[in-house]
Amino acid sequence: MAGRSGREISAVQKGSIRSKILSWEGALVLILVAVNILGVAISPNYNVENVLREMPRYLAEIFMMFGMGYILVLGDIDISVGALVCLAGTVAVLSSNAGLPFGVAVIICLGVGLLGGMLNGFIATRFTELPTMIVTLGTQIIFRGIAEVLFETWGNGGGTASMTDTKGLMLLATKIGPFPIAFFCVLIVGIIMIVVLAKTTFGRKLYAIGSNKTAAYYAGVKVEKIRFICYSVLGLLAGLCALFLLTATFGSNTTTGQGFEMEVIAMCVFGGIATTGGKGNLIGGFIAAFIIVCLRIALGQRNINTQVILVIIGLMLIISVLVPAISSAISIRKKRAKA
Amino acid sequence: GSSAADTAAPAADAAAPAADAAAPADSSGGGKTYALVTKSAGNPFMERMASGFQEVVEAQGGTVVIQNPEAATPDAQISVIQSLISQGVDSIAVDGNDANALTAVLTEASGKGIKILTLDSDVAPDTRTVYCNQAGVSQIGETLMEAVYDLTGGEGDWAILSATSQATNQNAWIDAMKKLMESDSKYAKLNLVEVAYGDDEPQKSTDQTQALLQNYPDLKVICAPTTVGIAAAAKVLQDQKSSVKLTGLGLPSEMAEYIGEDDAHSCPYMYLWNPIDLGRLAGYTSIALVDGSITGAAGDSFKAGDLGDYTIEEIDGSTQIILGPPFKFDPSNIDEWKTVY
Amino acid sequence: MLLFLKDDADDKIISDNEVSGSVRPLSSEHRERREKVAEDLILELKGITKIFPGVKALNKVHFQLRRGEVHALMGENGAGKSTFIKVITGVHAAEEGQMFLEGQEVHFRGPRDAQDAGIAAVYQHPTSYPTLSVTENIFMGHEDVKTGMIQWRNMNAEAQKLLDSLDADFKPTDEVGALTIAQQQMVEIAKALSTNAKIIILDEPTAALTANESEKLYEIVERLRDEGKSIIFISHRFEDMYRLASRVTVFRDSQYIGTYDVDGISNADLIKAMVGREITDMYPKEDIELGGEIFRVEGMTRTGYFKDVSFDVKAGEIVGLTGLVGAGRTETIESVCGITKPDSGRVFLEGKELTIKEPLDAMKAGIILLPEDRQKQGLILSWGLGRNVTLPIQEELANKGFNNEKKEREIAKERLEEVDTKAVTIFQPASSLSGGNQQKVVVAKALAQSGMKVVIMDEPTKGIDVGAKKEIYEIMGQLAKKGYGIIMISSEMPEIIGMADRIFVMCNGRVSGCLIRSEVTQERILELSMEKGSAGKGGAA
Amino acid sequence: MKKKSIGQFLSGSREASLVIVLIVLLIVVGVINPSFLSFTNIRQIFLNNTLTFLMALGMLCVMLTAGIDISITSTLAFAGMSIGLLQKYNVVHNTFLLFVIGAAIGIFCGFLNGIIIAKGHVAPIICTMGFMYIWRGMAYVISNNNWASGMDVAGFSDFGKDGAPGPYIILVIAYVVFFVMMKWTRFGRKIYAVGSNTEAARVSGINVDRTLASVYTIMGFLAGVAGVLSVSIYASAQPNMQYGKEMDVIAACVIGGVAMSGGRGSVAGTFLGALIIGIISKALPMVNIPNFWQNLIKGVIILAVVILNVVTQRTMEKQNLLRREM
Ligand SMILES: Nc1ncnc2c1ncn2[C@@H]1O[C@H](COP(=O)(O)OP(=O)(O)OP(=O)(O)O)[C@@H](O)[C@H]1O
Ligand SMILES: Nc1ncnc2c1ncn2[C@@H]1O[C@H](COP(=O)(O)OP(=O)(O)OP(=O)(O)O)[C@@H](O)[C@H]1O
Ligand SMILES: [Mg+2]
Ligand SMILES: [Mg+2]
Repeated sequence: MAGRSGREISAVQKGSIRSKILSWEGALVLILVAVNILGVAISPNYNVENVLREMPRYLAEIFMMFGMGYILVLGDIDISVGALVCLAGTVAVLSSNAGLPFGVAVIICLGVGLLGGMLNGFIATRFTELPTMIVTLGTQIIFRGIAEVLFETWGNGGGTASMTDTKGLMLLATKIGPFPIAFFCVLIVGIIMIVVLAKTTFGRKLYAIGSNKTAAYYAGVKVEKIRFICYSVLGLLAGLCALFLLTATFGSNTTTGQGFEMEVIAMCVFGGIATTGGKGNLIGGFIAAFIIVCLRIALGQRNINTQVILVIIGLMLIISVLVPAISSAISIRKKRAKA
Repeated sequence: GSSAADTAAPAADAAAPAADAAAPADSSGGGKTYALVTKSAGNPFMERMASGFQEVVEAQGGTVVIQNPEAATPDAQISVIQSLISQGVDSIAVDGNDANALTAVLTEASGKGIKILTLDSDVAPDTRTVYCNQAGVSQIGETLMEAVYDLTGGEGDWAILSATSQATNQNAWIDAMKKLMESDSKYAKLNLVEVAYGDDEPQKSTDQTQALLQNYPDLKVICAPTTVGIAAAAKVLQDQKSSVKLTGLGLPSEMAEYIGEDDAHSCPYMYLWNPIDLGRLAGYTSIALVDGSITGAAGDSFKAGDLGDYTIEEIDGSTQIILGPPFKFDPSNIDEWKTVY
Repeated sequence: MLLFLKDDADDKIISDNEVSGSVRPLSSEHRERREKVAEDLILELKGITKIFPGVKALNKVHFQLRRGEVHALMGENGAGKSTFIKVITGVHAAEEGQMFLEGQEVHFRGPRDAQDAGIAAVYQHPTSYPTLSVTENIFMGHEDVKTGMIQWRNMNAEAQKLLDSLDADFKPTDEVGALTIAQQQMVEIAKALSTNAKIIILDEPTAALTANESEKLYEIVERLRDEGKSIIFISHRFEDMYRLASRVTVFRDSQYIGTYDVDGISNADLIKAMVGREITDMYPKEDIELGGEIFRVEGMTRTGYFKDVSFDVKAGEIVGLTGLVGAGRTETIESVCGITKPDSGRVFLEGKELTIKEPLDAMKAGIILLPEDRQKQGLILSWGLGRNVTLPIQEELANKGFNNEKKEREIAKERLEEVDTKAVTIFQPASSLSGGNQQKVVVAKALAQSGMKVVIMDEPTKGIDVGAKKEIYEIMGQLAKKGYGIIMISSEMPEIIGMADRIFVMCNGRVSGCLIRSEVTQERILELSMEKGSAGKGGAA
Repeated sequence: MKKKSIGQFLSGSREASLVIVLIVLLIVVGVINPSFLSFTNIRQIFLNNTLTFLMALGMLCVMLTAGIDISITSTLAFAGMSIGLLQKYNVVHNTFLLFVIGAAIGIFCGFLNGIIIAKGHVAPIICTMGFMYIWRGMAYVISNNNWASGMDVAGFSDFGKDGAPGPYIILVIAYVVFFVMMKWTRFGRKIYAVGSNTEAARVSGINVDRTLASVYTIMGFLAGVAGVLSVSIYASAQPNMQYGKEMDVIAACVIGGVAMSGGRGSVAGTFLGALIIGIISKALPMVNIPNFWQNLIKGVIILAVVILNVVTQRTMEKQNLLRREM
């Protein structure tokens, strides 16, 4: 049924394979390939086995990348997750040392993460006037503060605690072929999180909130409930991150998870998720995470100064966000030249 | 004590690039790769340690890999060690950021046939072969306690300004001092009022020092067994022209400004060991471990170039090599040392 | 994309859009007058073309403004009026065309240049600084500065003078974000006045105003004209044009259609020029058999906003809710729909009491709201039109939580065409539409919701052209015919009188009266909305 | 007109409620440890937090434009390390020249931020996150694992010595200049305008890009100066200087009432916010709270202060509504 004026509105999407390849995700795949080629070229030890062996510590962070992606799509930010990883890991270690079975310690680890996330969500949704950055800055200090108190009270003296019974952790650290279990967990969690964001009504609502919270609310989206859920999910994933980090460290200390929040946000942003909300998808973040990890591994194997690696990652971040601006500037210039 | 206590006492000339140690005849290190993992980048103590290590290994014809993790955390050290495993190095000397957090990765490295040793800060003993200790824990405790005793005149309030709360070494030394106070009646009149933590940040260390001064007006001495903390505290005391005296462990180059007997200086004397020699000792130990002349068992002995002969000992239930007693820096020798490290 | 005229336009009023470079006069008498004042053109634009990515917003349009005249600019939604004034003020750079200011050709590189040249504009969408004071809003960019220091005292005094001349009821030091939309509009006008511009452009200044406030604005504009200023006035309201303008220029579909003397043109002809077809019977209100009560609100109170508001709607009835701006209509309705929490009050649908805690509860029950502020509340501007339309119903269409994109597109296309949105595809972002077309998307979004029983429209025709207005009235009529209850909030007297079966009038947070269709007059409404003396005092605490 | 009630006074001015928080804080700490209110101690609060005080001014400008800059402490470290090394290797020893060099480095870093954010339309948090990595990394790279120590910066450190007037003078000048600039100059008001409504600012002829670029440049300038001051006050330069302290600066601004969404905030509020942060860090070691509890308590206080403010604002709004006649 065309309108009164006979005007037809097209409902056919024009997306082609070509535009898919030209998208940011396509570019990221190419960059990932390039980074791996670079790795092989510069380091004789850059092979599947070694890369997969070095990966678990980074894989733990990637769990949180998915949750952070949700939060960024909402237009929020959560800088407390690094500290939450520390707290969850600490509580898990202490409870295991107190004699609880490993399974219970795992549940406690995830539970503490979830609770921490819920606390963030609770404050962020109750006091909507507060920017989430400041809320999570507060909880960041608090989470690490609680961990410090726990170390002092029940730790191995000072700000550290290590797990005495490591059998369970060893089990989690086992490999299936060359692949660590964490790798499969990341894949499973990743696929679920990607599909939920891209294909479900829940995901669509996240984009709605991130693009225009008020309009989403007027359209019947339960804005605060969804924000609360996202913070909780991120918290749970921080617990998961803590668990898999434990398989590498067998313990935790006051510096555990330091700086993770920024690394995770960097992965998201590099993957094309805008911090202003409502933009980007997790596939990009997922590929970007592996680009960063592979790059770190490759440069690390060449014994490049770790600080120079940070400089390179910083540059990549800035250049990647500048790409849209640069390409549009070029196309405008081209158009002008034609006219 | 150490078997080479006298040779380990630093002599200024030993710090000059020891060309003679580079006798090409001894090429036991040739063709092998020896790695050193420091606590973090951007730290001169680590830099000096690394230079000693490098000098020794290169003189023996080995290849050196120095890795400074991007942050002073065990997480960052794990990444670096993983990378070294991939590269198939022959030995890794680690300055641990946490006693237990490196267990998994070091076990993995040992499994790949890499010799693991520690220096400066130890890790769990069963994950490494031997620990190159700068000085025995109780030795440091005794030395510092004696200094506090001396500076307070035997009685009164004193405080400790430490690094972070999880710093393994500092915690061990502080424990040793506390035990000594309890067990030795000589220190009965000394009153340890507080252990403050400056987290090795100048600003926090400053706040903490000022708070100590304000909270305890009768405070006589602050002991800071950490290089960052002692420098911050020294500046606070000296700027305020406080009568409180300072001692502890510090780098001569950082502390030269504050060392002096008179009231214009806040620190009459302090202690440290020679980080260059510590690195060199670790270098010799690495080479000996890789070429099989030692296995890391107690009783093994080897020649550490011009540092002399060392024997691995069983101390506090783990195998260690002790560099020597801490060295005292006072106005008489500070000028000589401040340019060395 | 151009819309071609199907009916041959009457040559007498619709120019054929040749590029003749001048305006086709209407009669010999006018031709003489035109020649006489030809030298007195203060502003002239020739052959202006402006292209947005994918849209030609202006296609070789002309415009002439005489010194001291009020010149109305009219046209359908999306005709390019707002774009045109942004070209004049240098916000947009035109691709083609020339602009002459007092005979001299000028090229503005940015809004600054236009300001310096004596052109001030009040834009369609408010360009105020919500966190800043009224004074700052007025003087931003041309502060009173002495030796580098801003003279706040002088500026506040100056601002007070301007506000006094506008009869404003707020202070120069008030924060603009806390003012009502109408008050913000006044600040915008004060801002334009403060520059001492020769040319003042007002883009739909009356869209958010009630009759009373519009009247105030008319007086101001007349005064300015008498002071010798030249004014371009954009509006979709015919009253505005008749009241103020001496000439009117019409754009349609990015094209220049013609310029006419207001005295010499009939309403019907003008409409025809604007929409390209005739519109008869503006208010297609059918008398339909009313059913029983479908919706009732009892004793709604929200402290500080409204008190003890009760009203009811019958099936098939269109209920109008009117009053002065700030009377609390929007607030009441928002509480009814669960957007804000009322302190007390009950809502009955088909005799059953509802508990509405959040918007979704109301929507599920069949109460659909078209919010007042389409850009902030109604649309996600960065999204495509289709997604906007199906946002509230995506859950219904979804298959076990997974979006049913195909179905969504079909529905979106259908609904958008039903309200005759001027768009190319359902994927284009809502931000690329003109204000009126955005409103149509909001309507389409409401229509897409199945199971509706009561439709509440808050200022549904705000900023909409005559053609679209009539379409929306027709949609309202159809909905009523289907037996839905309709509540229409409006500040526009003619439409509320034309369309409503019953009219509830609100004043200062309370319902001050209810009028039935047969007894309604403009005067009665005004009387009720001003009851109890001074209205609009609520804000000042 | 009748006099304003206390409630109205509080809701009307954000600064007033901050002053109350401040007084409560001072009373609580003062009762627990009377020496807290001594002159020396109060003087030291300012000295120890000079960097926070100084950079909070820049952060105010940045946040007024709805931006954020998390690269400031990296810029600080890069500038500080640079001038530390210049002294260590005996290139420059003149205090004034060192300040000029540090400031120039800061301006350069800030300008890069500004130009990328303004012209590249990059989200500020992302751009500055990139530079956070870059400048911190560069500080490490140039330091080559060395510090500039007390001995290296000998004469220079007298400037920031406890008791020397230098840092206070800089603070006073900075606050006076910014107070005047933000309130009485066109440039200051432009910053507010850009943050309050960017589109409106553009339409009313304000050069938004230039304003944004200058705001980040100012931030960089202050971070550079802070880097120089830091070397002077702590008599050392380390590449990890002030790591993570950007959050203190942001917290100071938010506590001081600067809205992260832009357009709202004042120099006075910023001052009070920074003062509250300074008092918290100075007071915690002085009120006999065990070390391990200090971070926890700091976090709780920060969160409590911002939440308390929201709650009071809400109550006051409700009060105002009640007063409205219907
Ligand atoms: N920034 C923009 N980008 C792309 N297209 C635009 C932009 N601004 C306007 N347009 C398009 O230009 C055309 C003219 O829009 P304009 O806002 O000038 O219409 P208008 O006559 O003012 O309509 P209304 O009466 O609804 O305000 C519309 O088709 C609109 O979609
Ligand atoms: N943000 C706000 N802050 C304080 N008071 C407000 C605010 N918004 C509205 N008000 C007040 O609430 C009352 C009702 O305003 P509301 O906008 O609901 O009126 P309305 O009748 O719907 O008029 P409009 O035609 O503007 O929609 C007015 O007294 C107004 O001053
Ligand atoms: Mg318009
Ligand atoms: Mg309204």
